[in-house]
Amino acid sequence: QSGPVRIGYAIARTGPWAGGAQVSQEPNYLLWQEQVNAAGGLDVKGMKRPIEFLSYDDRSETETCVRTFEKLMGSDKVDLILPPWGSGANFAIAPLANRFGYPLLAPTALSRKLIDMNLPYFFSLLQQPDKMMGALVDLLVANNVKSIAIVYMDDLFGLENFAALNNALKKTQIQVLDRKSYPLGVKDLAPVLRTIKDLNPDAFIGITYPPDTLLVSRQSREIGFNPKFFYASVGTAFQLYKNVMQANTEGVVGMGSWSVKTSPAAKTYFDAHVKKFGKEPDRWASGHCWAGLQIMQQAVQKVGLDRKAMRELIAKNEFPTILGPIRFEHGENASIPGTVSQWQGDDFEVVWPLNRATAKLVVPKPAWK
Amino acid sequence: MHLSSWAELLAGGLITGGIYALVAIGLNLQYGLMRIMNISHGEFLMLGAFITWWANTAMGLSPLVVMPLAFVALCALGMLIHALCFRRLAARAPSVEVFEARSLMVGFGLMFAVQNAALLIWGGDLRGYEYLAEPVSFLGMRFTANKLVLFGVALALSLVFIGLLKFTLLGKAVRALMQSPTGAQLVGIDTKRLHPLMFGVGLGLSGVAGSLLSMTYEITPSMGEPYTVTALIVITLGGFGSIAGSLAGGLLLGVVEALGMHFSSPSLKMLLSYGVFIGVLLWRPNGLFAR
Amino acid sequence: MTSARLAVRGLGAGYGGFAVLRAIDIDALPGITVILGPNGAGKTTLLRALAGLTPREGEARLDGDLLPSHDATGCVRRGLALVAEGRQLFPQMTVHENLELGGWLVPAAERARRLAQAFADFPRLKERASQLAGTMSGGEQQMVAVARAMMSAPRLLMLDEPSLGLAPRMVDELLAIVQRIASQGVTVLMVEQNVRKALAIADRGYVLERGRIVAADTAPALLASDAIRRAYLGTA
Amino acid sequence: MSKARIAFAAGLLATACLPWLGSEFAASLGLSCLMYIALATSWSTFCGATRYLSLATSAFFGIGAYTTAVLADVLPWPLVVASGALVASVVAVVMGAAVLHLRGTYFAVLTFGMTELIRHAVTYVEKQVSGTVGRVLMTVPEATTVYFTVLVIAALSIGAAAWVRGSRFGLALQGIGADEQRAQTLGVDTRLAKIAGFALTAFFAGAIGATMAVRWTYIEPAAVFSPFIGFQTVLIALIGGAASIGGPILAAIVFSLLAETLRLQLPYGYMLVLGLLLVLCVLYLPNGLASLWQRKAVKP
Amino acid sequence: MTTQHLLEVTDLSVRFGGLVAVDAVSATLAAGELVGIIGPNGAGKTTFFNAVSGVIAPSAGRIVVNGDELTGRAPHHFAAHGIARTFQTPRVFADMRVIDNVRFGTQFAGRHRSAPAGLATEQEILAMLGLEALATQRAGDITPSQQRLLEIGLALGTRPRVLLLDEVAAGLTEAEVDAMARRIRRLRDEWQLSVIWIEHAVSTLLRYVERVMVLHQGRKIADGTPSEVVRNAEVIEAYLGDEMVTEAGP
Ligand SMILES: Nc1ncnc2c1ncn2[C@@H]1O[C@H](COP(=O)(O)OP(=O)(O)OP(=O)(O)O)[C@@H](O)[C@H]1O
Ligand SMILES: Nc1ncnc2c1ncn2[C@@H]1O[C@H](COP(=O)(O)OP(=O)(O)OP(=O)(O)O)[C@@H](O)[C@H]1O
Ligand SMILES: [Mg+2]
Ligand SMILES: [Mg+2]
Repeated sequence: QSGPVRIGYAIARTGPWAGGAQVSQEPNYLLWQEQVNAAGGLDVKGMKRPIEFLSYDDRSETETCVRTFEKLMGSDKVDLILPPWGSGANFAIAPLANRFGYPLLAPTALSRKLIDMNLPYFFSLLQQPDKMMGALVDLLVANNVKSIAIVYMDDLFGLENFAALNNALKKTQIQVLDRKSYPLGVKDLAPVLRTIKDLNPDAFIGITYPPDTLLVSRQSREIGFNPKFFYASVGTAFQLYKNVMQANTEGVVGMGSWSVKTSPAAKTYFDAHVKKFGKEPDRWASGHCWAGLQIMQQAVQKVGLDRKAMRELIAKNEFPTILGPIRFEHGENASIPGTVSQWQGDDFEVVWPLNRATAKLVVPKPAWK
Repeated sequence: MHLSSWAELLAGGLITGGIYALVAIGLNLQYGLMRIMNISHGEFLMLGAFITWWANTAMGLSPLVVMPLAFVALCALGMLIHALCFRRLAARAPSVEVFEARSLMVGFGLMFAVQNAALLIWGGDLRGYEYLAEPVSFLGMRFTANKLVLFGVALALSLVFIGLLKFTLLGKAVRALMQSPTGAQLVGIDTKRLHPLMFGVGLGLSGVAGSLLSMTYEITPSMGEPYTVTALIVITLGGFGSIAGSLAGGLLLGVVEALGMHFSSPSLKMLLSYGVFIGVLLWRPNGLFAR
Repeated sequence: MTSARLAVRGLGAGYGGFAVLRAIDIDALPGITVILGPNGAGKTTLLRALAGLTPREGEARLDGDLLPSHDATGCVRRGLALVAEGRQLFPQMTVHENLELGGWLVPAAERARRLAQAFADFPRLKERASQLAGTMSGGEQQMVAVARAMMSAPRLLMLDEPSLGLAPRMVDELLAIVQRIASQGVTVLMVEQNVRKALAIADRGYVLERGRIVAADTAPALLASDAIRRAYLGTA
Repeated sequence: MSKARIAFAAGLLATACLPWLGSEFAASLGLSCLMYIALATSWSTFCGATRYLSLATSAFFGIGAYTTAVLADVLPWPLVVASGALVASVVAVVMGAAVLHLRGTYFAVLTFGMTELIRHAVTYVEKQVSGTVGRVLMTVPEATTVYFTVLVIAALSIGAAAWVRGSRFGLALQGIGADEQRAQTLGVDTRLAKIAGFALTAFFAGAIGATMAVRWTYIEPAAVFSPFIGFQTVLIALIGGAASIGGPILAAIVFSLLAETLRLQLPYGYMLVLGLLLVLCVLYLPNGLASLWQRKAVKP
Repeated sequence: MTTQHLLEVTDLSVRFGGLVAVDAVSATLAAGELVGIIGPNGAGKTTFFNAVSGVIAPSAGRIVVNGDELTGRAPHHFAAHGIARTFQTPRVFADMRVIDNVRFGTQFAGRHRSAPAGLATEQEILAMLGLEALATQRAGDITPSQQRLLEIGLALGTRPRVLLLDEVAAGLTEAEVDAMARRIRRLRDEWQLSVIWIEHAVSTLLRYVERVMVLHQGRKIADGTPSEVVRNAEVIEAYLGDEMVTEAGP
């Protein structure tokens, strides 16, 4: 057999999920395909075969996503699949992939519950909430933070992180001055931020999605709320954040796990991404997405397209990636600990834990300009 | 809380409310006066936002310069769309009710088409830029300059259209056209020109709103839907066709939300604002400011 | 006054290929011309065709100007006004707004003057200026329709059963107003079922039956005609 | 009439065989057709006749889905689906009593608002009660069970639509659509009829929501109360011609297949094409697909 | 109470904002009566019908139908009690066939009531109205005067005891009005319906009814036989003018 390797996926190109999917996931797929094909193809146990994508829009609908993956695995019988974007879609696809026996290396599935389902073919690359929040709290404690205020999103991601955060805080003396939840699609948080400003906490923790990350940043600047730590979770790692906030990104802390200084391979990947798309990959999920592709590539090289063997291999071995070596335990990425990153100049540097840090934490955050 | 904090809270609510009113004006002309339920309202707003973003990042033009251009461009587009779609619909529909249902479907079609045209041109990721984002202090309150501009334009446009519709027969003529097409012809209203023009102006105003909003919010091809919903809620609250009503309705909603957020949490706020909206409509079924 | 204000030659009209009117010739001078005829004769069709609401063949001239076919707005611009069957009011607008719109083509100053005249003619409308037209009583709506048509300062006023739904006294008042308008040089073309009262104020009448003119004469002559008495005036 | 019945039976039989004859994908496509057939048919049974433009389908769908999420581990499958349908109907009765006196756009916007209100309320309550918003469905029935459940619901909704059309109830709904007050003066208790009709619509939407939920594994308010479920239902019913039974069925099939085909064949610009097709369809087939065969039937 | 009235209205008032459209009107209708209502435009005649058929809720007063108080109830209760009406501006179901319009009432208010022979089926009702040739036409396609006739058909479909007719003869020639009046008489004479009839064609109306009420500015200013009413100075002043002086000597 020497035809192309057929790899299928459905991902959001339209609808509300598209914003995330088109930053952290699909561009990486396309870049990977281009690079591999340019190098002669995917190495299938020594034989190089070109990669052919069967890729579709899932319209940000779970039902469409399920239907498309049923088609890909059930009817088209593609050789491999790549995961869709987001926890909701992965929840729906993971059991399906398991039933059909396709390894699913998900970079944007963020829920402990999904891991707890113990699906043998499911592997989660991104750090789960308990790790991320644990790291954040360690950082706060290490920097002598006494009081915080939390704003979190009303969905799975927000609530799980919020719970994990509270859990981690239990062992500390940190005082929580205010905790407020907000719904998807909020357009104004100034009244909440004003209340928080009056409470004057040492740290602001926003468990937010990209649009809201921008919203809290813009509005904190607007009302002149400038705590020592300003943390906002998803989206701080996006180039968009820099584009919009410009000089005001300085000192902002958020969810990120790598930078170009993490490894030489990371730098190579970063540059290739910028060259192809004219935009930077985000400093969190994109790295994990790329690492997932690297793991898959290595597995195929070793065992070919025998998906069962692939699963065994992935489950039991450690793989070098741009983020460093990765090994899975019960489907969870066991190698990469929770991390915290901070904007310093033009880069979003990892500042915690110290053994993965690419830069030293700047504290307190400079005033908004 | 200090008095100045209260003032800031209320002023913030009013500004948000002004934004709501701005988003609603275009749809109010189209639906309130012409019964064209333009469900793709938000998509044209998105076009305005993208045009402005593009002109700003690619050519360095100020959004305030692009705004009138966006108006003209979308106005022309609106007249074209009217000529291609709605004229035929209006001529064939046996009743206003049927016309509404059909224009709703055309609206959906346009929504799909425009959203995806934007997607093909600009791609699906979030975009944004910074313009007039410096906070300005006055009377002890702080707001970003772009929001003040937004609010000012919203207020000015509302007043212009309130005046235009109040002191000329224009608005009445447009409404007349829907209530009795034959009657309108018999009093000499030029049905072939007035409607396309009004539809175009409505779309142009969506463009203006998008243009201004791009200064404060992120833009994506799928950003439109929430704005359509907001616009719909505001014009329903204020009474269809009443610009003054939707200005008042928008401001009211903004203030209610700000207070709600202050006293409860943003999550409860959504319950509150939909609760207020539903309550108001059940209490005054034709909108707050209906005669 | 010798030249006919309205001259209709060879007019034909119908609905979707089905001809209702054929080869109609009508001349109307300033003053009142009535058109009589049984139900379904085509009276309404005739007025609608002249006003440009339905397509027609043949030609119609107003003071020598050709009235465009199937272009109601164009006809109104040339000085025609029609009180149509079914009234065609704007039900969700106030009486005042209905009347204002009647003067859509008229300059603002003239519009105000005409509005005052309309309110003087119909005091009831003045009382109810801010009531929605759709909530007015049947007869009151008829008044709005007539008053609205007069707002446009027409040279040719066409009325389709203006007395429909009006109380007897109101019919008299309305016809007096029509008479006054006619005396100011306006050409009035009126379809009426209230034959006796209509002929009493008209100068001339046409009888339309099954789409054709079957009689045309001065009003007194028609009133005296046996055929008319038998067909339209019942036994009284 | 009997021709329609034969077509119905044949269609039913063919759809029933699909899981064995066709591929997995054909079956899942069939499933989505059936889902929209049930939603659009039941929607137009009430809304088509009365001309009430309800956007509450999403609410009923979501309520059904949540009922499943709560009860799936406790009750046998048929009872789970029935409960979803019943809870949705009960909500419809309450909602209907509040808003069915309003007409036209006010009604449409209000039903939309109520859907959002329900979504936020569910989110809030879930957060208070279980500390999280989403629910994971651990035990789910077989794919074929899901398929046949939806098939049965779709068949029942068509049956109900046919029954309503010939009944006094259907006549009452039609009268309400034409001139509600006139119908009242002729003896129709319009309030009752409207609430019953609304509840009927909700019953099927709730059942569908309850069934489809298990395909998603994870249920969260933003997904199951998505307004687009309601929009698509309205769209399909109107494209088909909401006054007929065959129209919405055909439209559900055509729309689902067309959208899917375009999506698969034109992965990038398909929504653009779909949107333009929709506009053309409204312009040139304004009375819906049903007018294709009705045009001949009506005129003597 | 000695005589049981079919319809008994006491001090009925209807207000629209500041306007009193019907002002403390009391009236009764006995079984088998044919009563006319006349009055100037805007006198409140139609509004009176609206209240008595439940279409609008009165601001004050009581409406008792056949011994049951129905004040403020929904229209279908009135229909169920045998009150049927026509609308001044026809409100037929335009998209249904003419015959289906008539059938509508038989399916609801008329469902459990027996109809007199000759008015039992839809065809008979249409024949009685002279509309049988139009039975399968779309109701929206027939002329306004025919729609006014069909309005009566809709009402008759409910197998009513009381028929409220609002200007059903508008737009007809004198001869046609006369035919209409005879038809209404038949409804009363042959089928024992009680009828209240509003019409501006006074001379004909007065010849056919045995009692007439006159409304003026919402108030009832006269109620009596036609000959009494035409001599009433207030009525002449408010409504008739010189209308009857020449024509309607009884
Ligand atoms: N829209 C229509 N479509 C088809 N035929 C029509 C239409 N309108 C009227 N007709 C027919 O045209 C003929 C003339 O109608 P028209 O309304 O002109 O009569 P008319 O003289 O005004 O009668 P009336 O005294 O009842 O008002 C009638 O036979 C009528 O049935
Ligand atoms: N919904 C309403 N709002 C305000 N005023 C109303 C409303 N309905 C009726 N009216 C007014 O109440 C008065 C009585 O109206 P009604 O229709 O009963 O008159 P009518 O006696 O039937 O007159 P006509 O002979 O002209 O039909 C009228 O002046 C009318 O304008
Ligand atoms: Mg006529
Ligand atoms: Mg009346």
